[in-house]
Amino acid sequence: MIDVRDLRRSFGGVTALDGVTLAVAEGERRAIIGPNGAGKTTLFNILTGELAPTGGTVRLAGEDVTGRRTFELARRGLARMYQRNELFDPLTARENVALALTAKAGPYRFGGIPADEARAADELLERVGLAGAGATPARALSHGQRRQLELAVALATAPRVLLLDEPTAGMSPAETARIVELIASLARSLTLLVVEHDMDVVFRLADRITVLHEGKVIADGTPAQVRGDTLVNEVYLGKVIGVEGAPPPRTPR
Amino acid sequence: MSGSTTTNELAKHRGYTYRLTRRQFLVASSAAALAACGPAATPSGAPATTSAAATAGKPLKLGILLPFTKVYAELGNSMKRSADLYIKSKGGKFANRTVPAPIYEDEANDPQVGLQKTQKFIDQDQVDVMLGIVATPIAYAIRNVVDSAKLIFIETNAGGNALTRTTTDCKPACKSKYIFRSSFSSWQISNPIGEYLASKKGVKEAFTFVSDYGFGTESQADFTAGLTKGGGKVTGTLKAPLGNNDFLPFVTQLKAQPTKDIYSFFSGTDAIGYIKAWNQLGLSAAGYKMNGAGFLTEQDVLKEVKEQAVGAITSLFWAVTLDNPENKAFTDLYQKEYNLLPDVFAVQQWDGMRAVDEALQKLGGDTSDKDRFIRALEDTSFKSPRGDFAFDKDTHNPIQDMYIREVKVVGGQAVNVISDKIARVQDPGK
Amino acid sequence: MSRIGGLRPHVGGLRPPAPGFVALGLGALALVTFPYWSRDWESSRYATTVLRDILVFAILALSLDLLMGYVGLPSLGHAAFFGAGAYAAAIASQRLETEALFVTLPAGVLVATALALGIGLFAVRASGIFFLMLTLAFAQMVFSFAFQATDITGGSNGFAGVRRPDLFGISFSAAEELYVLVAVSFLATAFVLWRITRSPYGRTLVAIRENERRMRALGYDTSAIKLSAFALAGALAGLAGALSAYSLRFVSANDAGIGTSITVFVMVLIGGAGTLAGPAVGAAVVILIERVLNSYIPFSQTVLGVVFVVFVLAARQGVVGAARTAWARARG
Amino acid sequence: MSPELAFLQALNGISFGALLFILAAGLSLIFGMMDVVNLAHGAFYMLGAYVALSVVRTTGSFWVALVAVPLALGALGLVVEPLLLRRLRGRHLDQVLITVGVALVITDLIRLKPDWGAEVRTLPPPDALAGSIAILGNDYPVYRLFVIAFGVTLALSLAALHRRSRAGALIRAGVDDAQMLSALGVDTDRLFAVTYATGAALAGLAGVVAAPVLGLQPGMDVEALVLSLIVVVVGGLGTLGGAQVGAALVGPADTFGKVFVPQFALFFIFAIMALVLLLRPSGLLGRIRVIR
Repeated sequence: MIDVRDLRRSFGGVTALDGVTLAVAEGERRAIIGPNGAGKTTLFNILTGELAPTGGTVRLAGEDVTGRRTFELARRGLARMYQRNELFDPLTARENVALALTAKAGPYRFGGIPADEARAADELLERVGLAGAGATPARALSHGQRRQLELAVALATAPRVLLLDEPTAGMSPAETARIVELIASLARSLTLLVVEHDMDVVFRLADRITVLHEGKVIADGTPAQVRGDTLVNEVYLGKVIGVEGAPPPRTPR
Repeated sequence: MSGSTTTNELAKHRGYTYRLTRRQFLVASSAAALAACGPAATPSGAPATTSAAATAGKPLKLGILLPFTKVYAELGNSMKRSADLYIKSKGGKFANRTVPAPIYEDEANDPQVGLQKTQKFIDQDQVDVMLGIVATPIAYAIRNVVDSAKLIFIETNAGGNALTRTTTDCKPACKSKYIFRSSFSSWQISNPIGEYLASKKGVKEAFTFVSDYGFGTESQADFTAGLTKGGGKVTGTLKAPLGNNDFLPFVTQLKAQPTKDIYSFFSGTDAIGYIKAWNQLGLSAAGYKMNGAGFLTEQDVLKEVKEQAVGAITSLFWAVTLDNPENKAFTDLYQKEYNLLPDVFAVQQWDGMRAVDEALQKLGGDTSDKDRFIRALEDTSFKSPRGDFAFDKDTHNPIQDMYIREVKVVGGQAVNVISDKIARVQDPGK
Repeated sequence: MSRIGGLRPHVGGLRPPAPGFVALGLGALALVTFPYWSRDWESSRYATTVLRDILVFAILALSLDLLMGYVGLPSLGHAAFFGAGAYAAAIASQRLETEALFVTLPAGVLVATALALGIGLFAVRASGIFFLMLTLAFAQMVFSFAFQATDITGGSNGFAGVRRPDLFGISFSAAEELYVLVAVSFLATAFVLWRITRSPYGRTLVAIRENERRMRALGYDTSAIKLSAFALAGALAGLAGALSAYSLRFVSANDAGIGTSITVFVMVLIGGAGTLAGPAVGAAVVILIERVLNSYIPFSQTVLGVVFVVFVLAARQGVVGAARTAWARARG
Repeated sequence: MSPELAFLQALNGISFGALLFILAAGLSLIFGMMDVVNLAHGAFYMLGAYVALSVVRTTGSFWVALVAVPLALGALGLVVEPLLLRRLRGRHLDQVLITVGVALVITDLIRLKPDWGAEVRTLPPPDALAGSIAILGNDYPVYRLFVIAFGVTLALSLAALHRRSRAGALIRAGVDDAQMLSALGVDTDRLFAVTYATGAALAGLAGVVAAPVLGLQPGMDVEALVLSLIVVVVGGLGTLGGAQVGAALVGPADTFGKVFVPQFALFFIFAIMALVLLLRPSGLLGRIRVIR
């Protein structure tokens, strides 16, 4: 489904990605881990088209989409759940979802707002556990609820691939458990790509794990293989356990 | 510098809604309607229609539209002083009509504003006579409004030829039975000097450099016609945009072409910028001679450039040093009242007021019959500070003498000294 | 907590005419027939002219509000399209020797739209303050072209003698009939925008204002949508320009100048960006300050400046926005 | 066009470019540091020119004005920023709108002040710089050479302040994360007030230096604002270097526009801007990421 070959990206002198190659099959659930500054967010930004790569190619379901813009990728079934909540604050939860639902129908519709749209939105809200919250403005929801709404909005575009950027960041253990179960319960036809620091979540969700370090892939395999890989332990697991919950890297300016 | 702003601060505020309930729309639109009718509710002074009976004794309402803001504000103030002084000098009465303080409005150098204020004079104030307007574009803009409202209007500055001529389908403007002019037409201050330089001063070749707008282009064409008639030839032309910020590039080009006699039309800041650049690049020393229409070296410019303009030859129908009894009396009266020297704009406004006054004397103050009022104005002629003044019967443009002036330093002050006179100059327009 | 910003999705189709709609209809009728029922007032004709100009500027303010209030694109160069519409209508009626409304008005609207598309291509890719600066600079470009292209636009002399239109025999040359044309156009514009802001397209615009990055991630080509809104706003501004040309029978470069852009920006802000009634109220307030107050005090521009600062500081949602919040709070 | 004429016109272009930089410096500083387009920039420039006129009238010295006027405008900036802009911290667009109101008030008050009023005036350059000197056998105004020298020194000193000094770094950081900066014990309020005051002072300085060339008349504020905007937009937003590059390009280009296309001189300067934006959407050195 996703085929990345020799992807490069540098900001001035700093090389963020130094030849990353990655293949994710359809329906597979891939986790990407690595210390801060390993290039995870840069990779995500390139995959979603918000950043143009300086080298290498990206293929989505066989089609070369290198350098395509965000909305072109979105229309090809690539959805993203952001690390920081990116919602339409004054709009109600139902409207947030409705906007994603009707994205395919296009914006240039000048009639009234169709009635069935509300029903479809409510169904999705129910799916993510926000049954009664349809009429509440997004800004009025709790942090956990906003993450659930974030997921509902991502699912509303009926994606083929879902990129999850640290879905459990800043969540309480109870909220983390609920969101992880939600993600786990997603249809197996949906390909998942997850960036996550919390190793329990990684091992719970991932079929395979890719480990990034200083812009390069240093390991790629099943959770068991990666857990046993000496290089990974020395470079990554050794360091991370010591520094739990380090602040996420800032998007380069 | 933060990256591209994703959400926009403008709309992120509480109580910010973008849909409209029926009630709000109703409240707002009726509020807008009522707010606008505010002025209507206030009763205005004069009765709606003037009675056909003699209007003797009824106050004569004057509406004067002048610039009190933007770039020509100084001219507006000077003309207001002159208008007020004239009324005061006549003890506030023209013939048997008392003349209350005129209604002044600001043309703000914007044709839209000029139109709105003229409409106010017509609908709201219902003035008997309108005077004023400095900028030609505004005079052209209100021409149709004044003509269709049959409002007698004395143009006291704007010199665009079209205002007092017949033009093809009245573009950009054309003469009107109700419009008179007490100032000049650009032809009058540009053509005679062309003919004079060629025939009397032996100028065989001239180069023209003017301000790139309606007035400047007209003056360039009229000068060229005059020079050619006198046997001379214009070797080239150059234009600088109105309100040009840097004259060096243009004056450098002047110095790079051979023709020594330069004719220019600039006024206000452009005239100042041009004369300073002329001086900085030493054109006089290099044998170039500056000629132009009177406004190039009028008081508002001379007080800033002073002796830098020495030697400039210009043509205008007046100069502060013009020695005739009327000019002496006017200059003394003006200086006594405001301790300022009057400028040509003050003279134009003064003569405009005088024309109305003279016409009222003939009519015994009865302005009820517009056509008789117009004929009275057409027959008006008097001794003005500029010399003999009379209206051309069919174009309503003034017939007046033109003076050739040269800037000299007299008593430590740079002044336009009169060196010659061209009598009874009449605009060729029909 | 008062309802904030949510688009209340009303179920399709209009409900039976509630009393509000009847009142709205009467209000609109009163507005359109103003010159006739006020004829016997002393300065009815002057009031008609002032109200006509308020409505022309209200249309312009509504079109800017679509950009400023809904899509969140603050433009300080909106007069460029107002001027373009005015010139196009005037030149069309001159060059094609016709007064037909269905020729000159569309000409004004189309030229303004084309100009909006041209400038929009540059401008919509930027946002916030950079967008503001670009629109200001491009509008000055239109102003200087109008000021210097003497043989097309009449240059600094302006374009005099614009012929008032007629439509299938109805002549709009009389002040009353022209007023009706302006009032009807205002109501039509308000209705169109009222429909648009409640449609999915309107909701999309608001969502782009709220979070353009998210909208792109959902598959919306936000640059194209912003360009469409920019062109639509340009078209309506062109309509206002054409109506202004008919009203004053004159077009000058100042119509596309920075002064007009700032005036209409102040109108939308004082009235209430993001509301439909706001721009109309703002137009009335500013024109009354600029025109009526100006005849009585010399420092009317200072008053306008101070009022504007107060609104930016204290009542950022403008008259209508503040009234709506107070009304909602009063209703509890 | 003889080489001598070409050289003279080039000199005209460079001096006009230097003038544009002096004009735009204040706007660029405030925008680069505070993410605010100070639309009162033209009004501050105009006020500076008229204050200079009064100072020259009373003290008879241009140089006194050159020092006094920036201080006066800086003081005004120290009042305007805390009084109006501070209340809108973080709401950059509202801060821009406030400056529109400030501009409307200042320009109207200048018109109303008796001895300033609306008369057309000029600020005489100091006697030392009033004359002309011969260059390639042609007289050339000394003052225009002074403008070039002044512009270059101003550019160098601002660049030094901007890059190397602690204040420059602090201000740039402040724009991004005022809370974090104040958490480090830096008084951001004072910092932004000083920045705005410096921008206003630079506008005043431009008023003194540019007035002898551009003259004093109503409408000079809009002209100065538009010219500064073009320079900042062309040069690229967010960097002070942008204004230098912008002025260096726009100045000569505008002058040659006046030479080759005089009938469209006004329009030509915008055509340059549009061309630059076509090639580089965020200006020559712009750092604003324009949406892909």
